[in-house]
This record gives sequence, C-alpha cells and structure tokens, in this order.
Amino acid sequence: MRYLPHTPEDIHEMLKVIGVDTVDDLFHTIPDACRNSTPMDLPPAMSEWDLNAHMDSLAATMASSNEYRVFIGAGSYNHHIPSSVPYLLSRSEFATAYTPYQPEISQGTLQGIYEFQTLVTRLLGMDVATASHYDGATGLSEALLMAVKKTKRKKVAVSVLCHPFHREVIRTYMDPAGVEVVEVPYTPEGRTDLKALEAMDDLAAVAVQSPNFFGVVEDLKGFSDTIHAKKGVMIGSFTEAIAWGLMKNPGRQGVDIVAGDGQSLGIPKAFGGPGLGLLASTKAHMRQLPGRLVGATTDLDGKRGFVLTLAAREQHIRREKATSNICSNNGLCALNAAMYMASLGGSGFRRLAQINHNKAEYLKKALAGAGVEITFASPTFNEFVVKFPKGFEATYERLLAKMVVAGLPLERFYPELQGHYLLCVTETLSKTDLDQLVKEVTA
Amino acid sequence: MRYLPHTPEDIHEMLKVIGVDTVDDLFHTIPDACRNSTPMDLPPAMSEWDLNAHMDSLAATMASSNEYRVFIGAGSYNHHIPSSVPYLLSRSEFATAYTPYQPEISQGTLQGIYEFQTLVTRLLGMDVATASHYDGATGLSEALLMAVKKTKRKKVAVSVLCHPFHREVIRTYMDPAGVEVVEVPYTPEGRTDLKALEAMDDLAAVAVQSPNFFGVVEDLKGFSDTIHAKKGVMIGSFTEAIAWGLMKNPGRQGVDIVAGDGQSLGIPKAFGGPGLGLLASTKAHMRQLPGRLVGATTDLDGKRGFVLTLAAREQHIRREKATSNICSNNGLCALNAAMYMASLGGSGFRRLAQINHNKAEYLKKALAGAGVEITFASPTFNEFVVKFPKGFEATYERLLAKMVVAGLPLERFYPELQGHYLLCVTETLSKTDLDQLVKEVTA
Amino acid sequence: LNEPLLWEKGKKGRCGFSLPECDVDEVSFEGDLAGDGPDFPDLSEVEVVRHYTRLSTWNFGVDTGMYPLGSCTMKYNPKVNERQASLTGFADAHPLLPEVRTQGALKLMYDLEHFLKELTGMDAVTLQPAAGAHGELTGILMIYAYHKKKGQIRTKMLVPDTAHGTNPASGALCGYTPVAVPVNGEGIMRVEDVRELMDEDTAGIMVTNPNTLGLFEENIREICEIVHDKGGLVYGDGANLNAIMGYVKMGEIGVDVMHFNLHKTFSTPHGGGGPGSGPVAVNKTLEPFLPVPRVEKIQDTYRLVTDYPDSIGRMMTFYGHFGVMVRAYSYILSMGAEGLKEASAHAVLNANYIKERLKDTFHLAFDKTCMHECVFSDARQEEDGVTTLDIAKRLIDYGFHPPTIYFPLVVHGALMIEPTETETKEDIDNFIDTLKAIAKEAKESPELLKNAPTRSKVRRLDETAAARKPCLCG
Amino acid sequence: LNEPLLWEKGKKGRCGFSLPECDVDEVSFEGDLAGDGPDFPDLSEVEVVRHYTRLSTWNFGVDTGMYPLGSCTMKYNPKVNERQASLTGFADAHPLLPEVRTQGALKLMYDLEHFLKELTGMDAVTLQPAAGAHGELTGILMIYAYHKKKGQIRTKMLVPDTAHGTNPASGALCGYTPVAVPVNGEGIMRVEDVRELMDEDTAGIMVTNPNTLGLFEENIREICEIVHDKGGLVYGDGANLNAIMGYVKMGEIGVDVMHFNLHKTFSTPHGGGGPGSGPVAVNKTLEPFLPVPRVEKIQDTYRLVTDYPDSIGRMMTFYGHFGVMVRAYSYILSMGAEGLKEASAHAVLNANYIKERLKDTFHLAFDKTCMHECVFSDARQEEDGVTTLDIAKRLIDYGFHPPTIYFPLVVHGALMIEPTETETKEDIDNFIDTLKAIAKEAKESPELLKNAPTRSKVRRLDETAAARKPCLCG
Repeated sequence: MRYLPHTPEDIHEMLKVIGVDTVDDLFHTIPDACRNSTPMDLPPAMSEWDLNAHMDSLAATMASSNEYRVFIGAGSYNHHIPSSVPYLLSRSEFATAYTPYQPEISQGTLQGIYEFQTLVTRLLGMDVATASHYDGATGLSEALLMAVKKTKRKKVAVSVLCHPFHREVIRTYMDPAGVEVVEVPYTPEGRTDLKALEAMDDLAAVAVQSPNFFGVVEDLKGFSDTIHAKKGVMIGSFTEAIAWGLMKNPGRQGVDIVAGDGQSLGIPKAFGGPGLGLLASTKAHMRQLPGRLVGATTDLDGKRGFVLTLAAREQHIRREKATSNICSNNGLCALNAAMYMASLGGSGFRRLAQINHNKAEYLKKALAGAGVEITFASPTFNEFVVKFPKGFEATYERLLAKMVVAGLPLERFYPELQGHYLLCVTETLSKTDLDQLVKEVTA
Repeated sequence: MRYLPHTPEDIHEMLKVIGVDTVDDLFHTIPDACRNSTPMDLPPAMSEWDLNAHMDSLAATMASSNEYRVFIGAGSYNHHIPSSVPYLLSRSEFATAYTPYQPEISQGTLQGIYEFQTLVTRLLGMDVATASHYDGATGLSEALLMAVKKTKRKKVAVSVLCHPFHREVIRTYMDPAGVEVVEVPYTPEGRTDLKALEAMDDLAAVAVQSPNFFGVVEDLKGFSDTIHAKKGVMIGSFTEAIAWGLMKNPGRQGVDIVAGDGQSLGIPKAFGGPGLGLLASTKAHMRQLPGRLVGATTDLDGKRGFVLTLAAREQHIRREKATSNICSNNGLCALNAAMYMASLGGSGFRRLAQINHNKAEYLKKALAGAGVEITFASPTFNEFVVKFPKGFEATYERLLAKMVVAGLPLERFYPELQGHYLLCVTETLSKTDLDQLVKEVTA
Repeated sequence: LNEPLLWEKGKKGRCGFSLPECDVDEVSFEGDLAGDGPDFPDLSEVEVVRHYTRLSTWNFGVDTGMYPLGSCTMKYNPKVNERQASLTGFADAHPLLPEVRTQGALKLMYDLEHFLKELTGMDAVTLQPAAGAHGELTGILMIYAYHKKKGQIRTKMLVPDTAHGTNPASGALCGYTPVAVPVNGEGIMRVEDVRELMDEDTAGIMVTNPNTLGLFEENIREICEIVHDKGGLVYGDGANLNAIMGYVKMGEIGVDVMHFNLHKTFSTPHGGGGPGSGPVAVNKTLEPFLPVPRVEKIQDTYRLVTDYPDSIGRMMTFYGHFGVMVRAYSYILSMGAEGLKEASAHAVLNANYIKERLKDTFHLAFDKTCMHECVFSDARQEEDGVTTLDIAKRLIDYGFHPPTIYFPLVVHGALMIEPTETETKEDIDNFIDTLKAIAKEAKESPELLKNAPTRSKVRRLDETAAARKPCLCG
Repeated sequence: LNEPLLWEKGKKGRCGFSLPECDVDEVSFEGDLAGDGPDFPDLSEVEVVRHYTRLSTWNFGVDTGMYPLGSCTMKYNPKVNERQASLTGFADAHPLLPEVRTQGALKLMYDLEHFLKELTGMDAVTLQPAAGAHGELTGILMIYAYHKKKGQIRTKMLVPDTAHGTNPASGALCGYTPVAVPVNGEGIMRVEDVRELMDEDTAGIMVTNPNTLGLFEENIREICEIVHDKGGLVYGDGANLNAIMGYVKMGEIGVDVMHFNLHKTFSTPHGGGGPGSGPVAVNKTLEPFLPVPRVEKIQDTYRLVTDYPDSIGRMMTFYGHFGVMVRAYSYILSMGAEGLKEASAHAVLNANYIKERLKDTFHLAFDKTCMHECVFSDARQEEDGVTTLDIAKRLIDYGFHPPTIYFPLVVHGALMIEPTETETKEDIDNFIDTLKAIAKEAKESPELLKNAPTRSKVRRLDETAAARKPCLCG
C-alpha cells in the first residue's frame, strides 16, 4: 500500500521495542464491549487507475461551466481563473501545511494571509479583515452575533433580499442564541425597503446585501444612517465581490461590519464549496471578530515577521468565552483569492467589473428589446430578474438539451415571483452566447 | 500584457538612462536593408480563455488512450503514470531551471540526474549512463558513431528488427559520416539472424533490439559473442524499458553499449515526444559517451555534492572535436523517469512487468484460440505479430468507430507481412478490453 | 531570499491577468453608488508567480517532512486526490444546476455518507458542515433542537477537561454552560464523576475518544448509559477517529451524534488552516434534526431534499465543502475497509513506539498504552530552565515540525505527539533520536534551545507586541 | 535540510505505485533470457514525494528569480501553457494513431510551421529536431545533401569565432572542418575576411545573428552574397532570435537555413537542461531536403507525408518534441505579432539599460548599442585578484542566477548578460545595484567573493576531482 510505508519487518521491530506481540495487542485498552460488532462494509480498495476512471465517470455527468453556458449566479459565479493561480496554490508548502501555529516555519502562509487581509480591507473600505470564514452565510451569521454581543440586544433585521440561503443559515444560528430575526421587505424597485426598517426598534443590527439577491445595487448609506440613529450596527453583505470594482465600497457608505462571499475571487465553484467567507469591520469591532487574525511584528533580530494574533478572542484560549467556536477556516481559499486579486491588480479588477457590467447590460437590453419583462428598473450588477413568457419551462428544457442553463427560477424563493428568473452574466459568456439566449427565449 | 511588465513610465525612464528617444532607436545597428519588408502576419493575440477553448477543441479531436483502447506500442507505450510524478515534475524549481552550469544552486537537478544515471545502470546492468539523450533513435545513432570512432571502422550492422524509424534515423546520421549500414535479416522465428551476422566482416558494431520490433525477446549474448569475436562493439537497444523487469539485462549478456528508448518509464506519449533516450555503456566506453554526465564530488567543506563532469567530451569545450554536438538533452524527462522508477521500486517494477506479460500472453492465447494466426512462436514481451483474416480492414474501421485501435498494420514496414498487425498490450488494458478485441476480431 | 509585501511591488498599469476583449458596448456605471475600484497593486504575471513561489518556500508542509502535530493528524495527502478534485465536472460545477445535470456529485455525496455510516455504525450523516468546529456546532444545535422539541431547555453540557477548546465554545453558541469532567489518574473519565455531574438540566456530554491524551475512554459505555438515563445525549468529537477505524464504531458504544474531520482522518490537505470539512453522523433519534438539504436516492435519481420540518435548517449556503468531500471519498475508495483499519493500526503502533523509546528521556504524562498519540511534558527539562516551547523550537532547526504544545491543558507543559501512519520507521527513528539529542542539549547547552530556531526564515517572533498594538493590514 | 540518495532510503517491499490487480492468469517468463529485475530501492509514495520536494528546493528556476544567463533566453514561462501541454488529447495521444484521429495535433504542427515561416520569411519548416543542436545538425545535413546532390563534396565550413560550440561540433558530424572567421574591433565579422576565406571547397557559413556578443552582424547581406557567389549556403543559428522578432526576417537577409530554439524564444520551461525543440526553416532551395515525415494539408485533412526522395530522412523516431511545440504554439497565439515584436523591443531595451548602467563599473567588451544581451569582462576586477567566476558566485548569495561566464571565448573573462523582456525594471535595477555592490566588495573585501557562495545548499564544488576520478553512479 503506497500510503502505508511499514513493511512486516518494520512492524516486527517496532513491536519488539514496545514489548507486545501483535499490533492488535496495542488496542487492549478498548474494552471488548466497545469493539466493532461487524467489520466495515466498504467497497474493495481501488487502484489509482480504477479510481481515476470512476471519478471521470462521475464528473462526466456534471454540466460544467466549461461545456455548458450557465446563466446562473445566485451566490456562485463563473469567472475566469488564471492558470497561474491553481498552479501556485498547488505548491505543497501552502497546501499541506496546518494552521500556522509555528510562525517561524509558516511565514509563507502568514505573509500571504496578512496580504489577503489587507487586500480585503482595501476592497471593502474597512479597517480590519479576518483570515477568512467558511462562506458568506456563516460569516454573515457571525457578524450578526457580533452585533448582538456588542449591543446586548436580541433582535436583528435582515433584508429579505439577502441571499435566501444566507437567511436560512442565519435562522439556524440565531434560534438557539435566542435572537429574533425580522425580515425587511423589498420595494417594487427590487430594493430593500428603507421605510420598513425605520419602523423597527430594538435592533442589534440590520444586514443588507448589495448587489442584493436580485442583482440590484443597494444604497447602503441610507441603511447605515437609519440603523446608526437606532444605535444598531450596520452590516453589509454581498455574494458577487467583483461588483466592488465599480460600486462604492461599504466603508464609504458607513457600514460597520461587512460579511460577504468571496468565491468570485478566483475560487472554483466546486458545486458550492469550499468557497470563502469575507469578514471585515471598522476598528471598533476588531476585538469581537471571530476567527483568525494575522498581525505584523518583529523577530528577535528586529526582522519583520507575521504571527497569528489577538488569540484571546479564540476558542483554544478562551474556550466557552471565545467570540466564536471557529478553528479551521478557509485559509487556502483566502490565499487563492489573494493570488487572484494580485493577478488582476486594481486596474484589472476595475476593468473586469466593467466588462461584467457591459455584458449583463447588453443581455438585459437585448431581452427587453425582444419583449421580455425586466422586472426591476433599478441599476444592477451582473444579475437581474426577468419574467419569461408563459410556457417558458419547455424552452428551458430545450435550452438545457442544447447545453444552456437559462437562469434560476425564482418562485421557489419568492412565491410572488412566479415565472420570474434570475439571470447572471459574467465575462465568461460571449456576445454570441448572449445572442443565442435571446434568440431561443423569444423563438 | 501580463508577460511584459514594462509600463510606459518604465520604458521612458530606461530610455532616458540609455540616452535615446525611442526603443526603435536601439535597433539602429540593423541596416535598413536588413529590416522586415512586411510585418509578421500572425493571428491576433488571444486571451488565456480563448486560447484554452481553442486548445480544448484541438485536443478533443485526438484519440487519447484515456478514451480509446489503443493496441499499438511500436516505440510508444501506454503505461499508467502515478499522479505524484507529474505533480513533482511541475515544481518550478525543476521545470524552469536551465542546464545546471552553476552547481551550487542546481543540486536538485544534479542529484536527481545522478540518481537517474544510477537507476539506468542498474536497470541495464551497465557501468555508466548519460544524463539522457533525445530518444531511442538518436541515442542509438550516437552509439553507433561511438563504435565507429572507437574501432575506426566504417561499417555497422543493424538488425532489421530494430524499430524501422530507428533504422531510418541511423541512415540519416551515418550517410554524411561515410558509414555503411548493413541490415541483419530476421529468421522465421521473428528473431535477428545470428548466422547472417556471422557472415559479415569489418563491422564497427552490431545493433540488436530486444524485445525487437516484433516484440520477440532476442538472445543478445549470442550477438555479443559473435561481434566480440570480430572485435566489434555490441550495441543493445530496446523501445519497451518495462521488459527489463523480467528479461536478463544487457550487461549480463555481454553488451557494450545500450541505447534505448525510455518513454515507457512514466513519460506521457505526447504524440511522440518529448520522450527519453537512454544511453549507457561499460566503463571502457565512458569517455566516448556523448552528452552530459553528472558526477559526485565534494564542496569546500567536504560535503557531498554533484556537478556536470567530463566536459572535455563536450561541444562547449572541445567544439568540433567533441564526441557529439548535443547540448540540451531531455533532462526533465530523465527526472520524470527517475521519479517513476523510484515510485515503482525494484519489486514494483518486476511485478508491473509481470502483469504486462500476463495480459499480453492472455490476448495472444485468446486470439490463437479464436483461430488468429500468431506469426512468430518465439517468446515475446508486450507485443506480438498476428495475421488477421482477409477483409480485416473493415473490422479495423468498425473497431475504430467503437474507440478501439486494433494494432499497427505491418505491411508499411515489412512488405512481406501483408495482413499482419503488431499488437501491444500493457497493464492499462483490462481483461474485458482484451476479450472485446478477440470477440470483434473473430466476429 | 526576502520578498516584499505585494503592495511594495508592482507598478500602476501592469496586469497578471488576461483581460478579455469586450465584445459588447461599454455601459458606464454611474451615480451615487459608483466607486473608484479597489486600491490594489498592479503586478505582472511573473511578479505574482515569483512572489508566491518565494512565500511558499518559507512554509513547512507534510511534503516537507514529519509533522507530528498532536490531534491534527497530519498524514500524507495523496496527490491523485488533487486530480479528482480538479476534474472540470466537479471544480467547474455550479451548485444550483438542475439536479438531472449533477447526478455524479450527488451520488458521490450519497455514497460518502454511506461510507461514514459504515465506519461508525451511525444511522444518518450530513456532509454540510465546513469544518470540525462547524460540525460540532451542528451537532450541538441538533441536541438543542432535540431537547427543545421535547419542551426542555437544558442549560449545561458536560465537557471533560481534556477537551479541545472548540467543545465548550460550540456549546456556548447554544447557550450551554460547560461543566468540567475531570480526568482521573489514568488519564480518562471516571464513571462516578459523570454520575455525580449529570442531571436533568444537562443536555449531554461531549466526548473525544480517544481523548486528547491519546487514551481510550474505557468507561465510555457506562458513561453513555448514565447520560442517556438522565435524558441527555452523547456527543462524540471525531478529531481522533484516526486511531480506531475498524476497531470501534461510535454508534455501537452509545454515541448519539458525532462529527468527522474529513481533512484529518481522510487525508485531504490542510491548506495552512483550511478548508476542512466536518460531516456529522447521528443515530435514528437525531436524524429528523439533520440540516437540510439532504441527499437522497429516489428511484435511481439522487435529489436534494429539504422537506424536514424538524431540521435545524441550513448550516452553509450550499452543501458544504464538496471539494474536500471529493478527496475524502477518493481516499476511502483507495484504502478500502482493510486499508483504513491498517491505517489506524499503524498510527497506534507508531505512537506507542515513540512513547516507548522516549519515555526515559521525557516525562510521560500517563504511562500506559496509548492510541494514535502520546503526551509528554517538559517536567524533566524544567530543572535546566528549558521549556516545552524551547524544545519545540529546537526541533525546527533539525527539520521537523514541532508537536502540539501546551495542550491538553491537563498536562503542564505538554508535548503532544501524533506521528500518523504515513511516516516511515526511519523518519520516526530520526525524530526520536533528534528529541533525545535535544534533551541532551537541554542539559549541556540549553542556550541552543533558547536561541532556536536559527535556521528558519525568521527567529522567534514578538507575539506580545503583535497583540498589544495589532497591525492587521498594510 | 539534507536528503539522502534514493537508495539510501526505503525498504524492500514498499511501493509508491498503485499496482493494479491482475485480472488474467499468471504466465511465467522463464528460460535463459529471464532476469531478476532491477535492483531499485523500494519507497512509499510519501518518501518519493518528500525526496523530490526537498531536491527541488535546492534548485534555482525562473520562478525563483532573475536568471540572466546570456544566450539562453531565460524568460518567464507562462503557466497556462503547461495546461495546454497536459491536455489528455495531447499528452495521452499515441504517435501512430490513424491520421483521422490526430487532426488536432497535425493542425497545430502545420500552423506552428506557418507561424515560424511568418516570423522569418523562410519558405518551409520542419519541427522534428529535438533541440537547438539537433536543429543545427539537421540544417548541416541538408547543406551536405544539397552539395552532394550537385555532385560536390565540400570539406570546410566558415564559423565565426563568436559561435557557440555546437556550431563546429554539428559541422564535424558531416565531416566539415571549421574555418574560423575572426571578429573585428566592432565585435562583428568583416566582409573582407569572409571574402578571403570563402572558396569552393567551403560548404557555407554558420552565422548567429545577433551574435553572442549581442551585436547585430551588420554586414550580413554582403557576407551572404559572397558565400552564395561561391556556391555556399548560409546557416542561421536562431539562438538569439529573441532580439529581432518583427524587426528582421532571416529569410530576407540571405539566410538559407536556420534553426529555432523553441524553448528559448517561445518561452517553454527549460527543464534543467531540456527537453528543448529545434525546428529548422529553409528557403525553396533546401526544401526538398527537409526531414520526413512532413505535415501537409490535403483537402482539409492534415497528413504526414514521407514521399520526398531528396529528404535527408528522419531525425527522430517520431515527429519531434510535440509537447514543446504545444507550448510554443500557445505562446505565439498569446502574444500575436505585436506582442512578439514588443518582446524583442523590451529584451533589447533591458540589455542596453544594463549595459549603460554598468559600463562604468565593469569593462565592456564592445562599447556600442547591443541587442538582447551585453558582454562585460573582469578586466577591471582582475587587478584585485577577483575573477568572473568569483563575481558570478557572489551573485548567488544575493539571490540572482549568475550570467553566462567565460563565453564568448573572444572576450577574456566574459560575463554575458541577457535579462530578457520579462524582468521588471525593479528587478533589473536591483540586479545592477547588486553587481555594483559586488564590484565594491571586490575592491574592499575580495574574500567575500572568493568564499562565495555561502548561502547555497553546497559551497564551491571540486570539479577537478569529479573529472579526474569520475563517480557517475551510486
């Protein structure tokens, strides 16, 4: 077995040193009553080659974005990833290391994460960013818990245009913490209803996503002003990080904590994970942040170096008094995102966002021109809601057979939006792809 | 342009230092009469993504051994390659380095090649092996030139069962060197005719391949004895290195120089290249070997280290008096082969050869049982010649449509073997694949 | 070789990305909500590649050498599994594709759940949690939901004092106050202590077995019975599952719910701190509370089903760390039942071998047969003024990653060594000889340890200053 | 960290390979011709992986840092091209597949030949040669065949004394005695010298342009005319093509046959010494002599054609280093005509910038505008007893790969610097400042140079001992 190096002689010699006869003797501390009643019934061990063939066959069933034109975003976005990024990420010094508990031999990870944190603060206009969280939903839930702890209030408001799955996760997290979750409805323009928020009281925080689930850009400033007037915490969220190439960043809109999803930043969709939770805040919230933080310091010789810091927030030091139970984060995904942001650079990031915007607007206009209803008139980024004509289900199936996935039906998430679809366009789709969709949809 | 880092400011500053106005001014030493008359007419620059799509479309036309059952060997063999090997090979420290002229910062390559040389000598039973050659054919040609120089004779004998393409390359190399090439015919048993060699005189060397082009294992000892009696050099060759897992190695059969193809040792077929030429010899021929050699030595502190050595044989020192003009070799392929041999180990290598043998013999027997003529009765390794029934061309096409490539027609190479095919079976084909071939062939 | 920070490099206008030509009209994004784009440095591809290549060389990974970090199970990560995870069909699949176009991924998840059930004798599994601690939270949420469904609000949770910090922290997220269960002279929990502490205000107990001393909780069955008798549930922390595959099924010894650390036990790369994956297995009692969506097989079609009214809900946006699942699934298929059992056997063999060979050199916290890890302390070296930290740092100079230090908390100055099954005897011997040499140095020239490490990129770092005046971005 | 030799590791019975189960009967291989199998060490996968991972860390590659090795064109190798070369359709394709199933590869080769023709204004190309020197041999064989076809046996070949050693060595393989053409005070060949040396016993001339001093052979047209007038042919060594893409077409200035170093100019990784690829381009005169098989397009189908009676024959078993072709083809498609011209422009800019900034510090062999590389010498440092070798080794301590040294032979103690176009101005400035600092050290503390390198895996190695008592295997 190529992963188990011991030869029978190795085992024999080691047992002799230990002073027992068989390896099973080493398991004598396990009472008989605790032993397996039956062996594990697993498939017989596969060779590398059989495994490859098996995995190829499973993977072949999937409608990968490489073969299909997939007009779905909704929290997972198809962006080009430069070959240099997965190559660098595959370097075993990054991939096979553990959490950098020994900073002297982990400066690669540590500097990489310090740079990641910095890029995230610059992207979002925040003072501090963590070393990563699992994904947008879990980060957002933790952000709300931060606000609850900070304000000692037990009610939070969440825009109904936060990603529906994020809202589900929030409910899961808030319930046992005894936190009430109220939802802020949306307006006919496809925006979170600021007026509704104004009417709410005793809020620890409000969470608003921009671009929201409908792709509509929200005016976060208005929500910041409103919640701050109520002494609550303003939490901004997002699922499409590329939008910040064009949109005014949360920091400039008075947001206190930002919890968003970073999958767009060069991370493969991978059927939903691993992705990346981005969590950043103003300085005021720094010591409430959950998860790892990397900080700069100096070594014995005065040389710059990096360490995990502010561990007093964390479970391995504070146990039940920690700001969170998080231990492993999504470190390699954070490094992945940093490599991607470094590859794009500021100029490239902005240009890429612009290209995304151009393409989405092109499709929007073309569909409108073809008589499709564009449900919300507000400005959007990358995603928008349309109402397709009756009987579109058949068109959808026909397109699927042609390797086109024509958006996400919204009724499941918003029952009032029957016949509506959320469409997403990124730089990966060509004008030809967009024209084809318009043609087929209106055929 | 992501591969050209200079910004306009960079260029401006540099030009200022140089003291010229434009980059084109730096080309003033090129006389007008030497300038391009027309610009290069190349396709417009492609983005990474367009390039990926384009290359995917080209690659998709190819009958890869991953999708097809390919019963062809004939100098290029389909063997399993552990994922660990290409991964290690992709480490940029190996891949993006140059020839190790600066040994202090090239010990990775140097130790790796030293180990490669050692593994090759152990595989072939030789005293010395070079750091690699281009492929079997070029290595074999250089081996013959070694013998010509050594013996000062201008005639060499080559078995007609050396790979036909190898023999073509030999002719290309020998012609301007004024060396006469005579071919040793084969016997009805599919072996090189030792008697015919006995009748030849004034030979610098004889080259015999084993397993030969028909897959038949040759008795190299007989040829060694005969050519040595004539004071010529015995050169052994091979295209399927895995055979040495079962066959008696050339060193034990009196061979002086071995020149074979190492593609089988974990190197992708890659439509024929890059592969690997293995060139090894007894000590007596060491200083006539072409190409790089790595040797062990010590550094100033007495620490073990490795360097390129015996450079006095080489073109950069000896120029026209060098043993060869070779400069770049196939270093990374040599490292690839070393990684593969290290992964298999001696025990694994032998077992793998046995599995190959088992499968090939299974097919041979099954075909024979189904009435197909097995042309040569001699023992073979991995490959053997069959005569398919008349009208087999249609079956061949039918099989091709079913993604099976049913061997290599031999008539092109040996006109007397009309209707004969060379079939190859390695560990990559399953019993099911073999049974399918038998069934279809005899249907 | 040094390497500056990203923004100390580059020049405006460079780009390491192949920006596609835009084949549609430009549409400006204007108005109040328009921003200026992020202030990132602009770098060419070669700058990016060299930057991260250099950074990588300052790191130590499993491919670099032995990484005996206790309770982290740093075994070798097979390269072939990286191939599987990067297959286009997996890496490039959108999570919201129509189910008919995702059958391969769903089958993989379904089968992986089944494998985990087989491994543990549990009845149902969710793969959704993102990491071990996230799995713990999932499990505790289910315990909470279970009690709540019965109309009970319990306020306490038994947690042995050998437990990982994540245990009390996870409990706290559901409002449970941890109640410490002490370890006895044998390094395990006593039945009497549990009996005394368990009551009907207590939701249950969180047990790591083998525990973080590397010792099997021999009284686990009795403890489970006591907890169950009081209406509580038993949570199993699977961090140390690598010790007992094929030997013990958690579901058979009384555990009601447990999490796995897929990345540890099933050999996926730890990524410098993640992503991990923390599936949770439960028995029938807790099955209704599992997170949604669940993967089910309905007439040969795999489906994501959400229709479970008692479910605690979603734990992540999508279905968990699928990429990690691919690797773990591949690993299990490569090993088979016998291979996994052998892995545990060799892991335990290696730990006991180290324990035996080092117990005359270092103080052994509990001198008995251990499972996959053993815990020493610096008790003997203390007299020379040398601490566990010094020993750990000195190991770096010899090319080893240090063990886990100062944990578990019950052992003062702990050195917690988990060699895993993928180390060769030669490397283990080398590690042992090195530790012996260091012990000798501790006596003869302790300054060598105090000054260590000297061969790393940086020497010891000022962690106090880092925390006092945090500088978290540049 | 040290790492033993392969056979100093491992233990009989280990395996780092997944040996498949054998699904057919065992058939023993017996008799006189049966052997025992090779005496290789048996290693587990983790041992193999760590072995080569450690070895790799002792190497310096382009991804490590600036690699200004003159005449080797160590530019950055785009990662995306590795993807292309490893596509299953390419990597896993047998060379003898039926042509109908290899159209993609053949089209790629056909188009790449066309690109190379466009770059050089030549009429036909073979991609078959395995490396630059192999391309040279191919070219010389064609010259030989050309003369032979005319019934002439010529015996000499003009070779400038700036030429690479491969030039005379390639000539020698066809029986040509090299006749040296001296370099003039301007670093290039004089027309008069060629006129004097060229005669009807001389097969032609081998010209590297720009030459290895980084200087354009300004008299090339006249030289070509003289050679042609005497019935000779002009061989162009393409090693330095990176200087003139888009500026000069070799076919237009009189070159009859030339080789490319695909791996240099078109940015494929050099692999620690190969594999390279050395296509050869010819004009109409020589086209009939090209090696077979040739790739042709016949009614939309690409075919391998061998039917050329005057062909010199095959140069390799199959069609050359296809994997390298894939990378070069991808590179050309990524760059386009403008990008390639810009690459040459920046390569020349960088070399001149270095020349200007260092010419006060180091002796410049020929003080004039250079092309893509510039050649200094140790003439000024000699007085302090410091040699080119010392300077080169000291550069290692500063994190740079040394330039080519002691070549070209016409410059005593040469330092031949080729920065390439992919280096940033910052790295080039850093390199320049470092060389200045080293020059200062040479004056003030020459022992620093004499002892260099000190930061590498090993210090200076005893090459004499290595050659005197060769130890070539273990």
